Amino acid sequence: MTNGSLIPHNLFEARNIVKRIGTVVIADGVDIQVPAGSIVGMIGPNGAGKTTMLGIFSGSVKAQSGTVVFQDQDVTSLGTAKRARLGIGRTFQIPRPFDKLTVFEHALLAVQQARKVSTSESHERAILAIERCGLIKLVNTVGGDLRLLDRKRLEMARAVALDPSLVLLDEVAGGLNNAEVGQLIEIVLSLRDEGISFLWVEHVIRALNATADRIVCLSGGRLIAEGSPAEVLEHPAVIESYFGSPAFMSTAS
Amino acid sequence: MTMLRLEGVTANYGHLRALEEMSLSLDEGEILAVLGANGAGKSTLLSLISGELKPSNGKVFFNEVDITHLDPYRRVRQGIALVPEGRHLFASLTVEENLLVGGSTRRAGSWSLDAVYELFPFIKERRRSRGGQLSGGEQQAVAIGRALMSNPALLLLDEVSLGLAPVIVRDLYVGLRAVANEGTTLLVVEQDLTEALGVANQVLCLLDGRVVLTGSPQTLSQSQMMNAYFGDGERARTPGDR
Amino acid sequence: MVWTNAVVQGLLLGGLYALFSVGLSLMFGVMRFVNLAHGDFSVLAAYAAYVLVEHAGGTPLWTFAAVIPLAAAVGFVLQRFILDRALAAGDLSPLLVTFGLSIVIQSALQQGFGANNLSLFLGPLSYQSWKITNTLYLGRLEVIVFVVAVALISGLQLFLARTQPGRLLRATADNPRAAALSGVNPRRVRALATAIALATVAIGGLFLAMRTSFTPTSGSNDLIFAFEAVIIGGLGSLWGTLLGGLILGVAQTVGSQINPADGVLAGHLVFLAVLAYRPQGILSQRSLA
Amino acid sequence: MSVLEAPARTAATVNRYSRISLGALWSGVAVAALLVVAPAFIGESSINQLTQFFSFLILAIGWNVLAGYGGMVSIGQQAYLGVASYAVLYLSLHGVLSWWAAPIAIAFCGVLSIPISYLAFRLRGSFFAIGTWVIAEVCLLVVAQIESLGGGAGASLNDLNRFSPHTAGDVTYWVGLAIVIASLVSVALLLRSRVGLALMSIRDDELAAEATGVNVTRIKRIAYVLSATICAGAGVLLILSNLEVQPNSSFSVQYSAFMIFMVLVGGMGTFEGPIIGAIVFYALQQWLAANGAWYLIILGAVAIAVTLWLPRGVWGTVDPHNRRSLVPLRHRVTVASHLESEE
Repeated sequence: MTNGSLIPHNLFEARNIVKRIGTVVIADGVDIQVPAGSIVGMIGPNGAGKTTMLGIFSGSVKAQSGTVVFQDQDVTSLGTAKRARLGIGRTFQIPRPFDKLTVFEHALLAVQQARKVSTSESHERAILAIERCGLIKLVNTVGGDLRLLDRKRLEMARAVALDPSLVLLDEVAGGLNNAEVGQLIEIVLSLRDEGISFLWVEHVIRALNATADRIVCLSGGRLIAEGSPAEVLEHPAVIESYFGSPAFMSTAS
Repeated sequence: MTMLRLEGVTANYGHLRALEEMSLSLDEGEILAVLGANGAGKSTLLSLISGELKPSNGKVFFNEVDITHLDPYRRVRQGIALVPEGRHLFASLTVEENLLVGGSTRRAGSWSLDAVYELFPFIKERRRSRGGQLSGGEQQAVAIGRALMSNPALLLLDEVSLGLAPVIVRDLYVGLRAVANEGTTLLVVEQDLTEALGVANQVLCLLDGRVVLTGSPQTLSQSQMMNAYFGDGERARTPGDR
Repeated sequence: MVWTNAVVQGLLLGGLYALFSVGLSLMFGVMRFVNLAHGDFSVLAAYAAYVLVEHAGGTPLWTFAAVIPLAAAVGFVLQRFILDRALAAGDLSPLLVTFGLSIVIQSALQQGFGANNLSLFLGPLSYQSWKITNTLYLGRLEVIVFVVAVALISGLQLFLARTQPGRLLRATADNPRAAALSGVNPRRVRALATAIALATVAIGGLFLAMRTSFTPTSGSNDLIFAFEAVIIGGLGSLWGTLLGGLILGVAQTVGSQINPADGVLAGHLVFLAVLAYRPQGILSQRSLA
Repeated sequence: MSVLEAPARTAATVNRYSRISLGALWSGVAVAALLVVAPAFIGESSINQLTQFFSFLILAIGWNVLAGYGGMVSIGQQAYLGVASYAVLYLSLHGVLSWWAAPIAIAFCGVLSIPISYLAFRLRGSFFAIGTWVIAEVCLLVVAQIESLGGGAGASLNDLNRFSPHTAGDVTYWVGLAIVIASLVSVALLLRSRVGLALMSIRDDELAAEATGVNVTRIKRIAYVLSATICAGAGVLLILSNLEVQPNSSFSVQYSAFMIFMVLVGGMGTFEGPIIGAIVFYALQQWLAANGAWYLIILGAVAIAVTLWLPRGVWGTVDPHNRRSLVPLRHRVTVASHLESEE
């Protein structure tokens, strides 16, 4: 994805989001844009509220103020299910499969919620989503029987089967080994090439390094850095938010 | 003398393997800082020591007694106290009541209401306020005080600095140094390396559920720790080479 | 004037209902489920008192001394051996187990005592009254029951607010994980909550048996009234529960004044109205006490 | 072009019928056919017993839809049972033959359950359970005040007296059989449909279902209405076979006890569970009925024991992952093997 000379069209925009939980400030006027066809990574130290932000974007968490715009439509007041049907898929940090439904049924459920199509077309779409996420061999396995990597793939397949324009990924690479993260990166890139945009919260930096067009860093309720992966990861404010004051950087080396 | 010892401990969260074949030993009076990215297994390690999570394999010893299957509240009575991430105060109880609940184990020792108020004077004025009405820094101080009220021999701290202003973090660590000076053994999980390394005399880095680096803060270099944090050399790679 | 009388009688009745409710809301606060056999334990206590008086004689008043500790002990054992297990078995399990328990208790009482109406008769105290005006009489027993019930609720409130076991209960209700990490034995706290719940509902059961009567199945109504008082008053506050009990009591007596058959129905309707317009209850607070 | 419109690399066919479910389906049809002609072969008392059994079976099916699939434990479904009984009585008093009144009464309960659901859905978990009970109590107290329907004393259903007891028993039996079949078929069709898949996803994980686009409240309401409608079927059958109603027994919370027992024992959230549970319950009842309250004591104790030690019930233990379903609810995908190897 290149930010050519044209102003990129924003598929998704969150404007001036304010969110406090008790005395903890999660967001204090945060703006985030996801241009169509791009992968935006979100990082931030533990407890910065990244998962809560994804909740605000997907509709499961209410912000105190701010606007969420998707495909030029104000979706701020819509709930999770409605936003999912409009085309915002999401995955959960800790996978939440339906224990007694097969992989195919997971995808089929999503296809059926997203739009009304004939039975045979819905079956085809479900198979496609499963195939894209590399789960076709396990198509008849129930969610409760899957291993971690396959659960993560299932999260992706369920989101992809909604035929979304945007997928919110919550730490899908967490807990996977290097080779598995590599497989996941391939899946995400190929889905991006087919037109799905991503907003990806991740701690496994190398996954974002290999995929993201842009990274934002959330800390203390604000975006303290924004730019290409290299820019953001070298940004002093980012390093400080992860490792404490820069004093450490100089003294310890 | 070894106070805490983990022998080949493996732990899973659901289907997620959080810690693999981990061994660790901690001597009395030591201050250990555990570093690592989210998901590296730091909180899992604390849950294993506090007893909230039971290992699928391996053993946990405290003062050479096998406590692998002991419930958390019994471990508190043995002298292991955890200050959990996110503070977890009793929201409807006052500051003083929170502390009194912490003192319910009646373990012998020098900590009392007055001693805690002396350690963190700023919470004394708020002793009649309910836990839910405190600022983040005050909550963290109360959470530490509540754990101290059980007179722990080993104090576990999970992300003390999380979401707090640097000046407050400094105050809290001043208090923690005083606690350490009393002879309490500390295990600190922290991402604010400055404070953690300032207080620690041992460092342990976790990556993907394994120990990748140990040593003392003086002997370890910044790049060693950065690599241990993000994974070997990955961070140096520039983007765009997909 | 009949209306004043109805309201006053309703308030007297409501104090008793509140006594039924406190245990229900205490157990809910600590364990997040509603004990569906709650009312049946009040009836069980009444039968226990009845048997004691039959065998040992004397006024039923002395049976409080025997029944209250017995009920607390039953609560302790019940929690340890059945409810703790149910809590570990899944979200719906405590509900299903206590419903099963309710059936067992009701049927066992039916088997043992038949379906007859019984009552704990206190002699003259049962019918003597104080005359306030020409149309307003206050039954002595009713007043005593009310005063004792309100005193007990206040005492329980004090216990929760001021004593260490009370604090541990509230701490566990607030945040069970943090309580365990502070060295609080969760099993003991749960057993204490259930012991208190059964002791208070047993007192309520004895009072109700002295004021009116009881049958093996009257526990169902006791449970529903207790539940309604909790919801009307708002969860988590003993004072709210007392207010809820008073409102329910007044609704029932005023309803009966309109049509003798409509008392209970009026209470239900007030409950449903609260549910429709203010589902969080009238005084709602997030914590216990 | 969206991802899901790209050509598939994998050839796959979806089959909904397994050998087990096809076998079960045909056996079911055969059993139904046998039951239809049964009155020609077996005696009146057996027929009446089967009718009795049907009413319990219907209750179990109805409660399972709500609690097993929707995750909502109600102890107030007797509201629909009682209202349906009384609706039949009311219609028969107004000149509608009771058998014809049955479908009207059932439909009426289905419609009634919609506004009630808006009230009941304000409560969750334990509170929902007791809240529905209070609603049932309100129905009881209101019905008991309607003098034209017999008030608190109840009334008899007289319009079937003009038929011989034998004929009346047989027709009622067929009505009951029709309700059983209709209930099973409607539940099976529901579960096979989009709504059913959504319902099963809610049963497994409500939050994830919502994130997958499922309108959770709407789907739960559908389950609630279907459950009410089915329970109404049992109410209709009870008045047709007993030929009398009385508020305290028609609206008795004991029916909730029966429903819970049957579904728990058979296996909550399975299609087969309620059928097994109803058979066990009926057998227990026949065996212990002579012992008065003992049978209820045992019932309660078994319910407690099953909850604690056999939480999946009989069928859930036999088939924990719902793989051997006797009804064709599942989707089996067959992937062409030469293409699969590319993956």
